[in-house]
Amino acid sequence: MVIQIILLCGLVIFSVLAILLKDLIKAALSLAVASLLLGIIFFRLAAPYAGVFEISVVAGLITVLFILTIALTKKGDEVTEARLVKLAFPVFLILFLVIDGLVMKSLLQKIPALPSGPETGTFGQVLWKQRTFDLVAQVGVILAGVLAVLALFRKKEEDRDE
Amino acid sequence: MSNLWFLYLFFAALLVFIGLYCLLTMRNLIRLFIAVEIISKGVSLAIVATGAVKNNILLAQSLAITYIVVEVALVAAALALIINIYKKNRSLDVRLLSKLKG
Amino acid sequence: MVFSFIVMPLLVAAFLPLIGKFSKKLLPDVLTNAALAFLVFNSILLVKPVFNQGFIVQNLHWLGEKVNLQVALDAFNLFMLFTISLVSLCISLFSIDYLEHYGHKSTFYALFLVMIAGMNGLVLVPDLFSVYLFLEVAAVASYALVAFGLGYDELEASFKYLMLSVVASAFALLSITVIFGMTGSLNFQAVAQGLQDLEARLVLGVCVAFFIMGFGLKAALVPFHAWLPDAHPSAPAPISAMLSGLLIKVSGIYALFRIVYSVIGITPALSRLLMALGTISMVVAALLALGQKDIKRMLAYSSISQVGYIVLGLALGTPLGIAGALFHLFNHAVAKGLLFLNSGSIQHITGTRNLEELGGLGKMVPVTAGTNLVGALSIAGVPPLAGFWSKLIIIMALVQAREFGYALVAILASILTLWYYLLIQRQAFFGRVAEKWLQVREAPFWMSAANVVLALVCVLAGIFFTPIFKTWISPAAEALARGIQQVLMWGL
Amino acid sequence: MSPTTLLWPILFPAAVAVVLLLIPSRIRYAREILSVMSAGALLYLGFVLFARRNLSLVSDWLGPGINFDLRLYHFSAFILLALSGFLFLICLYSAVKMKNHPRAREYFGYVFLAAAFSNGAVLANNFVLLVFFWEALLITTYALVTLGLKPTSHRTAVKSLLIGGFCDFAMILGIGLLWASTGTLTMDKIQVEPHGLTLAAFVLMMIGAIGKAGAMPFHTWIPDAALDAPVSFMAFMPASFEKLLGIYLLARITLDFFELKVGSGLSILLMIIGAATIVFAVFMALIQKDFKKLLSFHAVSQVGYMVLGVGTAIPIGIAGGIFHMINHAMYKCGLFLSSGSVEHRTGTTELKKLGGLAREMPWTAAGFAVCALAISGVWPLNGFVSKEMVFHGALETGYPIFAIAAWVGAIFTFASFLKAGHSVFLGPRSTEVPKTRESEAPIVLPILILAALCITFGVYNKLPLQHFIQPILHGKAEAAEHLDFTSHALDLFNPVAGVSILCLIIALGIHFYGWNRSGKKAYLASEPIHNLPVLHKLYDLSEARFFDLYEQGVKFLQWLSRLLFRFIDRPVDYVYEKVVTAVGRTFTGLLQKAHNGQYANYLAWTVGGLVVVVWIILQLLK
Repeated sequence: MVIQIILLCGLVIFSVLAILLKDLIKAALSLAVASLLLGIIFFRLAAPYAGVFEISVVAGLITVLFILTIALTKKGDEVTEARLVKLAFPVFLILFLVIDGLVMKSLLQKIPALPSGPETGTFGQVLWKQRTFDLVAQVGVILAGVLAVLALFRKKEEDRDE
Repeated sequence: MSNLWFLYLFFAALLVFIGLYCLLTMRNLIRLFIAVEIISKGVSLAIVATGAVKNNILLAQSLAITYIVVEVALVAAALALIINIYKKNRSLDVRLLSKLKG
Repeated sequence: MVFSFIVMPLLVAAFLPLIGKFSKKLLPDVLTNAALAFLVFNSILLVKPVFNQGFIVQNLHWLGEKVNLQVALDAFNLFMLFTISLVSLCISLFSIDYLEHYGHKSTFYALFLVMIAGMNGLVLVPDLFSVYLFLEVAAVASYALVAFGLGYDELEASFKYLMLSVVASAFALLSITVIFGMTGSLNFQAVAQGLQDLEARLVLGVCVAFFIMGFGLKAALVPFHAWLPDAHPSAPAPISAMLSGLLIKVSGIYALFRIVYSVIGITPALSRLLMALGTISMVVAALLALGQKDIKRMLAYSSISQVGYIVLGLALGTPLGIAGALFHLFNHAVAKGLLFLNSGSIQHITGTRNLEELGGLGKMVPVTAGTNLVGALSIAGVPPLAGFWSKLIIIMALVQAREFGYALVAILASILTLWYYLLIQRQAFFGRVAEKWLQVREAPFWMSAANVVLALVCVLAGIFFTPIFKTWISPAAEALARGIQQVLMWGL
Repeated sequence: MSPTTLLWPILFPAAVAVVLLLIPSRIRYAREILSVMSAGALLYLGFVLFARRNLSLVSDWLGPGINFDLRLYHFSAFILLALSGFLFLICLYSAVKMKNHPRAREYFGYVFLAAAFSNGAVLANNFVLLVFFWEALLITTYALVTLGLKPTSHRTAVKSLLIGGFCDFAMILGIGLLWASTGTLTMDKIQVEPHGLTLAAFVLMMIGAIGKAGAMPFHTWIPDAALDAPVSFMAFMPASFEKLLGIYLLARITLDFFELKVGSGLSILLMIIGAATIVFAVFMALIQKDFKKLLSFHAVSQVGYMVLGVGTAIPIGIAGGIFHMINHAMYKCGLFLSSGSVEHRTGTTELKKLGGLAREMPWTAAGFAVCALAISGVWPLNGFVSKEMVFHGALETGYPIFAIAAWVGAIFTFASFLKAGHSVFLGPRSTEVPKTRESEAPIVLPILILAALCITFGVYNKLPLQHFIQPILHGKAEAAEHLDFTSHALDLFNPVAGVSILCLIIALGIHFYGWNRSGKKAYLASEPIHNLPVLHKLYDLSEARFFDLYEQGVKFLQWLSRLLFRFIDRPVDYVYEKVVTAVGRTFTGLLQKAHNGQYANYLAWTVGGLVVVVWIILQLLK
């Protein structure tokens, strides 16, 4: 339990770093570390496949995509964030921590839930048989993503007349 | 077991807040998208934790995986957009993206 | 086959980029239009079985194993499927000529079809998480399509659209997660059953708020509307028509009200809240539309305003209100599709969308002008066009429910609507022909043809309003309203 | 005759409208011939239906209670006949007058469309159906006004649309209330006592009816349209069609739907509106310098008589009001057409530029004279008969003030028509317009037909009163079993007629004294009324008495009419032009400023919206 909380705190800290670090590469890397921690949390929550996906795809592939983009856009003007925004962040964070804590505490025993027995079957059966529609949708999403990249990086055949 | 759920939801809400704060105040397009990623981490944490706490982990796991796939497609589309915007603008400042108004 | 509504566009979309390598124009055109025509035909074929049995359930057996590909099709779904197929067929006909100067037709059509598959899937699945997924399928495709022109405006609009809707759908998904946690299930029926047994007003209230934000942003309800007036005008005309005509209705209104009616259950308080949101959208957007110079931006604000009408009618919850709203949904899909296509024709003809530069085009391009007039009058609610009837029914339903205040606002907003549509008519089509437009020629064949077909639908739906209303709209409204009785009030 | 015949008066003109819109302009005369012939056919149909009277067509339509329900009975048959008659005359007239109009094709199409909608509104026996046709008329009015092709035409058209829209909106609300309280939408099933909710319904529906008829304060677009719209439109819509429809509905409201009691508050309200409309509009008419504008203010003023008559709730008053409606439609149509004839030949309608045209345009002048005398209520024309009936009715209610207001109106009506006729057709020949000649036959003919009808309806008032008016009232209003208004209709020797004639004489005096004072010498011998010996003597006698009153009165009247113009007429206009549009523009501007294109701003709205929605839901849960 304690390890879990430490992991969660680490996740939050690296997320905060990801938005506060000035260097975008470092920010992307701390996002990757946060993903890694999230993956470990998934493992510990008995969701190994999700953990593997999180680590390989999000911490790996998406980070690579981010770094690629940062590299491609490096030559432009540096966009500096306002100092006030960064300075004010801890204040807001603490404020939200308090609100969040109070809300969750007040909800603590209030959310009723149906009792649920242990699941049957294996992960594969659930994914393939119970959530088949999601697989179809996944195909659609992947197709959409690929086509979006194709469309956005196409060479223009001719210039549009504005 | 139920109290544990609120612990995870607490952290998920925290992540969503961090992302929203960045989206609302910061300027760099790439950083904004990092913020979106943080929000989606919060969401996937909530999904898996809910499944784990409520004895539904197999189902929640498959949802989380599907959600990650969606995330990848979104990242691809969004980063492609950002690169295209950079090509036009030579800048990543979100404040410059205010030509359409009124 | 019900599954063909999802599988068919996806299959064609998967092969189009390959086909595009050796046939740049002809094959993509033919394939896309054939696929969509097939879907229209298919939805008409399904009418009889669905109406005879009330609903049909289909299971797909795949590789000899039973998998969970179950769809339940009732009159409401079918009505949505038919609307989607019909309008998107007209839009793809229009694209044949319009897309000439964008290039990369095959990619365009593939994205277009993925978007349709996403919408069809969203309409068909009886599962909360799948609703979210198909919504994302349609959304990802639409981000790319909005930016398809790769101009500055397109990219800016697409980026804002993407960033706002990602946040919104994250909230919707959080809400779905919490409901999943409470009931341990995602299927509409099981969740509704589970929620009946639970006493969870507080949490459910917050969940509903998240849904209202998540799907309300897709439906562009004020104050979640800010992306729409950027994204819809910037997109290529067929996509504007698609987004305004269908996407906001399917991924916003359909999703929100399906969940509210069939899963959570509508209550008087919730209905009041949604009615207030609808009314605010109606009025604010109508006022904003008045101040626009760009035709497409005006049309975009008008979409927000009309969505307000639909939400008002659906949220009212009386059978007449729901029926009126659904009919208005259909009419608005057709007429706004027509108007956006038409603005594409105008841009194709003159190269501008600025109302102040246009003038007197009516004489030069009678087909474009005439169809525009039909669409505008239909949305503005002028008899005997279809839009008049649907607005009349919504207002009558409000009066019947003794909501005189809302009825008053709805009528005033429709006067505003008429006002800004007359502005378009006067500035673009009437009056003297400006010097520079003396040489313009009518839009190419397929563009005009698509306009004429949609205008005919507007007129015919108005004239044969009674049979259409009785055979199509009322059963759909009943199917939606049945959700109310199924689900126990959760006491809000 | 099968009930489906009732669809003909609606579908036939609609079909003709479509055909007219499709006929290319290149085929010469096709449009004119088709429109005149189909108007003739409609007129015939009107006669046939009038002879047949009772028909009813009911079929399912929108849902329970909302049927497609048409009903023909004596009242609607009478209005239907009158509508088709006017349509025929207007078509005949427009065939020449509008021939070279650049958008004549649309003009004819819209005219027939308007006819279709009007017929539908008259035949409708279900409120929803009525509203449908009633609203549709707004659009044709809008379209027809824009066909004036003046720079301000569009503005006026929008004004007519908004004012009409407001009135119709009131009517819809009224119908909604009526529906809520009676539970039916079928018109001939409704009969309620006006109190509480139904009282509000009555007032709202009344606004719809008198707004269509153009009574104060919903009239402001009509004088504007006089200058901005084609003149035949003025004769078509505000002068005849809208009056017929508006008063038809008003009569239905007061006779059928609600039982209006003599001396009840509602009756007084109607009479006040009527009297105010008569007086204010006629004062404004008096100072007009344009022929058409003068006529248009009279079109407003005369509505007052009808509203006053119907509002008395006394059989003779109601009959007078309805009779005045058909009379007014005839002579005002004739007057507008004759002003159009003058405009057709001289190109202007400004009184200052015209003069002495009677010699060159004798038929137009004669038609104008008859119609002008009829509107002024000169014996034995139809205007006399109907005005007398209204006076009688007003006196019988026990509130003589309304009769006095009506008489005051009569004085200045006549005075202003003397001024108009005098300056256009009589006096020295104006040098500002070149020599001209009489208009073509199709223009003159309708004017003369209308003038002849004015005489016929006056002299043989038995014909309209017995066949058209009395059946409407039969058994409706109190003690109306034995109706006979014809016996003393043309009776000169009773006090009411005496006062009316006195009014005319006063008007004459006012006119000639003013004319004399304004520096023009010598009476014109050709002035027909002036030469009547009795009137002349009376005029001489009354001259001395009125000397002082006039000297101060003219100034007072001019001041008063300017005052009324500024404080009644203009504010209504001001509210429309400044307040409504400016407020709209400010709101729109503010909202547009709020959409500043910044992503963070939009996201803030979204998140803020979420917070507000959560808050509201939590409040609702408590």
